[in-house]
Amino acid sequence: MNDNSQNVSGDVRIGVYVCHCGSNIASMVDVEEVARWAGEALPGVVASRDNNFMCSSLGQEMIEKDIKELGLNRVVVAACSPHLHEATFRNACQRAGLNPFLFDMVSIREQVSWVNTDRAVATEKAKALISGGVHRVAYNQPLEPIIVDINPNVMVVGGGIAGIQAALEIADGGSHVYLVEREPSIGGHMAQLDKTFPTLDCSACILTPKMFTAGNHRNITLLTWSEVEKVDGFIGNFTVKIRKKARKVDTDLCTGCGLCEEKCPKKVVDEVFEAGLGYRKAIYRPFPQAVPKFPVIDTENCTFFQKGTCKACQKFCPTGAINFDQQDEILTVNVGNIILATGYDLFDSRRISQYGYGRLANVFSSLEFERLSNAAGPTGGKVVLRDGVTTPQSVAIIHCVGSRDTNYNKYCSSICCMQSLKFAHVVKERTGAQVYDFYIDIRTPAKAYDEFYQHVLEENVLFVRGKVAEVTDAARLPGEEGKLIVQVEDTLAGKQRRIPVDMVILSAGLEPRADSKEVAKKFGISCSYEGWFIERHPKLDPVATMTDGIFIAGACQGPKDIPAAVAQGAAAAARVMGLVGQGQISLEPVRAYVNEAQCSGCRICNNMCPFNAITFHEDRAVSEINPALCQGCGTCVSACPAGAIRASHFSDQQVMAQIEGILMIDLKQRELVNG
Amino acid sequence: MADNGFEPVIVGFTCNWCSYRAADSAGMARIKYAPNVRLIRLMCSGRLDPQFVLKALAEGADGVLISGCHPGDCHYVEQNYKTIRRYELLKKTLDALGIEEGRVKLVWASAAEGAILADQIDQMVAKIKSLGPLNWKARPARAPTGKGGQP
Amino acid sequence: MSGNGHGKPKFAMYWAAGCGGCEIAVLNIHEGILDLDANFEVVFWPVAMDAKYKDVEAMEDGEITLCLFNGSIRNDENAEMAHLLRRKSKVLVAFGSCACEGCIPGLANLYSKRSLVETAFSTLTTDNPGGVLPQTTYAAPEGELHIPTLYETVRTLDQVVKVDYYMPGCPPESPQIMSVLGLVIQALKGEAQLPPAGSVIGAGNSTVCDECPRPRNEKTLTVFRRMATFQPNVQECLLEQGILCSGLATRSGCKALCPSANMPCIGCYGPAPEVVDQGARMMSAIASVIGSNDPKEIDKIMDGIVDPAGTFYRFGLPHSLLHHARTDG
Amino acid sequence: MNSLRYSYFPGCSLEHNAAAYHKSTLAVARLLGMDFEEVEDWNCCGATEYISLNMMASMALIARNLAQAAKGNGHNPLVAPCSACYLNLRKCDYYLQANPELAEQVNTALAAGGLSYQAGTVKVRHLVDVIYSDVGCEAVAAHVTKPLTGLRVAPYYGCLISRPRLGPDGHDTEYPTVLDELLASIGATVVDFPLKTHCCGGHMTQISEGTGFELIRRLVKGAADSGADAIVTLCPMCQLNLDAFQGAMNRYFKTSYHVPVLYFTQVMGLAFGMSAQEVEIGSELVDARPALAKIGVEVPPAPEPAPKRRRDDKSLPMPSKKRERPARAQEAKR
Repeated sequence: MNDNSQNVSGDVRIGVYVCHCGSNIASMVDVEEVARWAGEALPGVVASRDNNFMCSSLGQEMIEKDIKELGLNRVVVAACSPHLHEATFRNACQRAGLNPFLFDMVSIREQVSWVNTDRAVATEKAKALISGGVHRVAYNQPLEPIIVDINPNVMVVGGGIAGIQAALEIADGGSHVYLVEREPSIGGHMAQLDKTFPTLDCSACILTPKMFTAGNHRNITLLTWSEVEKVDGFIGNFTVKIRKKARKVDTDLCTGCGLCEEKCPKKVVDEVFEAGLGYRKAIYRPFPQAVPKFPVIDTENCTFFQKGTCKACQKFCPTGAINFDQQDEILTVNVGNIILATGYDLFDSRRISQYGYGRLANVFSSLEFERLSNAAGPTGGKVVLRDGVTTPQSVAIIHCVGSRDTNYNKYCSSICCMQSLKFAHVVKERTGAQVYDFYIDIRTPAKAYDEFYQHVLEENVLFVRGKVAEVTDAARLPGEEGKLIVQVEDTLAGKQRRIPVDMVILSAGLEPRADSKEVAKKFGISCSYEGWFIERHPKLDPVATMTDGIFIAGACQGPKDIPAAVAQGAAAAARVMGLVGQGQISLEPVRAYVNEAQCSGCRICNNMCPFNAITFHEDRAVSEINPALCQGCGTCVSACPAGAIRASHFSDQQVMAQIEGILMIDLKQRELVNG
Repeated sequence: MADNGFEPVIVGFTCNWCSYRAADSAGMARIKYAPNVRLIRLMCSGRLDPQFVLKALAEGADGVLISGCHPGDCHYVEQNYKTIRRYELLKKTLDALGIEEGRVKLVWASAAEGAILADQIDQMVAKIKSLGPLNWKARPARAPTGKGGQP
Repeated sequence: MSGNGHGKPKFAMYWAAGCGGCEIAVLNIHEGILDLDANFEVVFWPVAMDAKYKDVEAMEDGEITLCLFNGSIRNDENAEMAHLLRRKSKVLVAFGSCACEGCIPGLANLYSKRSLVETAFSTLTTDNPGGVLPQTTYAAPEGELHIPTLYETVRTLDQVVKVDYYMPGCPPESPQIMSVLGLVIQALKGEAQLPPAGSVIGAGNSTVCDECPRPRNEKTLTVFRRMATFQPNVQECLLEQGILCSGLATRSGCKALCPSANMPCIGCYGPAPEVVDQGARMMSAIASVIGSNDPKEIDKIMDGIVDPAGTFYRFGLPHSLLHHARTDG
Repeated sequence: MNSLRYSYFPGCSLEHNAAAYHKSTLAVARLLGMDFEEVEDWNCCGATEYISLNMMASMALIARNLAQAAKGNGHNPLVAPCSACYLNLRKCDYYLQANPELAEQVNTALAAGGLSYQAGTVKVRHLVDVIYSDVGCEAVAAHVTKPLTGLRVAPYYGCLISRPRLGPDGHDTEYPTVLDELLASIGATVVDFPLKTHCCGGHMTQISEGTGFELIRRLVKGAADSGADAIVTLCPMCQLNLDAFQGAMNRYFKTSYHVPVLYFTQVMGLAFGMSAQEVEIGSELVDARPALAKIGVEVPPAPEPAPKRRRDDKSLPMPSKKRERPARAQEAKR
């Protein structure tokens, strides 16, 4: 009745290999004793050996030899964490003709020798864990990788510099790219910047050629003013629904002459591109070099859409491109891989109320300052106070606003030090004002960054190490009247300082996009607590995600500067092109599957899967799992009340046997129940 | 309450992406913690079938640790919320079956939180030491051998 | 019912700790009972005919061809008979939920023996002024008398002796009994083959939902309701209406009788194949579709599940992984 | 609206120097339909430095109040108008929750008086928080009959209510606006007062006069610079420092600031149409009459204090300043 007690089919012949890891394991675990014991006490073990380094070629050859000579059909290696060497030993098994999934690994280094202080206790724990592994492996089944074809088309979401770079690399490589951007133009945050550190090249000068190329590449379909609605499918075969929002401008007719913008009577504060520091019209392109060149009508502010009259743009448009009746369109595209490069949001400095942003006129956010100092910005690049005319005589730049602060974000936003140094330089250059930089630590680790810092130091910018307590207009001392006073503890001098200045720039941190969690859900990837997308491995797989076929690049993964974002865009593109080049891919066969005969169609599992791998067939009243979509988490397996869903490589039998094994109950005298 | 040499055995279920890696990080950082927990790797805490917990308790474990990624951080997007739901119901049922709260514990640990996992394990071991052995295997009452006495 | 059966295969049926419903279910096969009589010699069936234990003891080992054993093992008499019938029977069938799973008597495993006895003999409604508790031995003038000794816990038949087949249900449905008897008769004639030992017979291989006519949807539960206070819609899945219907975790075979009568399945056919612990499965499935991610709110929703142990283990506590509750007795 | 039933902890200040706060609080609360039930037999809130000498004893002292409150209507929030009382009570509850060992010791102490307290039972809240959150600005505005139109006020919170973060849930601790909004709702012109959470000097006037006066000067100057007619506060300690020491501070710095300091409940009372006496205007030392005259509030002149009798030849001599140590004691010491 109890299927768990079912016997393993056939003759199980297990080889156990216990690693010394030099002295890493052997100094705390009696490895020889463990190996001897495993050979004698554990069921099904026909060979049990120890070796100084199992991962060495000698160690691996030992396994291969035993498989061939002793006819082993299961292998257990007790050594380091499987996250280090599982692949190594699986390969060894495969070389000897044993299905790699008939191998299991037990961690007696990370979980035993490195965390214990008593040799006897550690040795016992090692035995228990190995017993668990041996009991489990008896139920391991041979598995074959899952092969799927890759559609060569690719979608890139986000038209900032990371997305543009990724799209260009892929398009140059010959695959077709759908580049989807939410705003009317590609360019992202980089298009808003004035200069780029540390070389101080003009941001627009280096970005616009790339934007132009992306806009005109034959392999790139540019979908601006568009958003992804829904993603279905799996690596190699995604189906994506994209909402192309109505521009109210017929792009086939529009020449991008800009007359409509000129004639539009409605002026609106531009909260996006101008960061609230400038104006745009109700029909607008965010900036003159916008790609594509077509404007959009902001229907919430357009006089015609709000009041029903005006139509100035339509009257003046020389090509009749204005189309007030245009509706949103839903496009469906098929792609094999997706790169997310959705960028970041700037930390809202209003949240740190003591810095006065939003209350004190001459406190500026970093993006505001970028626009202020940008030659194409609202002041034509003149650095002035909010009155629009006065040149500041003294400027304070506050680092780490909203970063490295337990009240807001604990992480370092990584770009703010260099950005602040750049601001200091620009202020000096444009105004000659005295500049104070308030920092916690200066972090300038990349190429030519620290040299830039030294250069700014030489420009006589004054650096005060300390977290600013407040920015206030409450004058206390002579000379403070009419100024903004920066109250700070100078931690190098051990003094409280009050520094009166004309202007304060807050070097605000980077935050995940406000909707990053919904986006992550839409694409079936995971997010950190803050909302940064999580890479597959923080070091060795930085642009892949847990979901096959979905890659991430740029600041959506975490704060980063332009060079890093570009590198990630290119890296993600390379990963995608690698897959496209293969044509097909084999997936790890750790999957759930439904035994249809036992499925009663109760539909408990139907909303268990965030990857939409489970479909219900009304006709047969059974649920089915698409193995290419399934990621193998096993949640539906444990939800299935009928036991109809099974987990390959993590079956109930395997886990139950492992429990019995680590509790070593088979080894004790088992009490048989009898009355 | 007295620590009369009782060393509990705790079965720990870990998620492949967070808590198992947290155990890896604890090891790499050489953080020492109580040896009483023996970990089993699952792909996700969502794979944790209440049967596994009951099995472990029935087969002699004094406690069961369930661990996974922090809510919101699940590597499979949202599966650890299902773990929370199952854990809450399991707790209620175990309570009705006379198994003290604290013997089965849900703990979140990200891959970087080796120290947190180790600390949670230490706390749990201390708690279970104070609760004493569960000893389920010895409990299923046998038939009294002799006749006589109360029914 | 006997008399002309010599030379025919021998049939026995025994009623241990249970309600007797299984016995009625067998009689409920109507004319089918004549087939039984035609093909078997009934040698031991206390409810239907007079027989003594010593008659069974006198039989050869393995003399009884088919023994349907119903009821769980509550006391030493039940156990003694289980051992005896095991020895004397070729095919021993755990017949009905009590023998298979422990069933309703198995709910006693939520309490200690001591508290059960005390409750039974000392509640306010018990007329027992002297507080007398029954003794298992009594020295009467005629000699020492014994009554069976209660065990600490209720056990299933297979926790006491080896069982050849399991036939679940409280009671097993009559058509299923007919078909099993028919199969055995055919097998005895060499016209059919019996399933492998240890199999579940007279039941389906999926769950009650498979036989339930109600349409089903994706589930998200935010409230639990009790039948006493709620009239469920006949057209909708009971669980989706918040009624704790165990059909999804219960082996099929009953033709979804209860849900068809607008009552929830209570789980008498035991766990589905591959499932070890019916209660754990039910818990996991229900919890998985609770419509909240907030522990506090989840807890509040689950407060609607009155008596979780009794609900999820209504039929299967003795056969579950934990077998019993932890009691102070 | 929620039922507005609260336990009420006046604290020692409200019985003495802040009697105006007490009186106006009760008057305003009654009008707003808030039901305050004074905690029975309350004792010192523990607003001393004793906490750093003996944590257990000081917490037991404070917890006795919580236990008393819990004994009555423990489910009602406990309202303290005094920021120090509020902070101490809330801090104590927080510490007891965070430290079960301390809670056990404290309960052992409480048991001697037949009391016990389960940490977390009583929700401690400040008066301004309950008026703002439970009554709400709209309801407050609805009661206004004489809006304070034209009166420029500087809202002053002080430090105890805003920091540490145990403070009112969800309110900005660095630049709170609760009081600003309340004052605006009764028609006052609220000036942007950047010093609103800065230090009032605390006990500094008693320890280091110069330091204390400087802290007071900053606040008074700040309010005067912003053109405020009055500072409106919610803390007896702040009121005391800014009001009672404003004269001394002026003499110290040779300045001549004159900014009256009122409790928010006093100005709310005025806006609700109460008379100056009802909210005890006139008890302040920096005369509020000129400011209030701006909005037409008439304040009766304070009664002339009875003239002190000068010493004359009928008076008896004072004891001498220095007392000679008795010779015998000195001997013995040697």
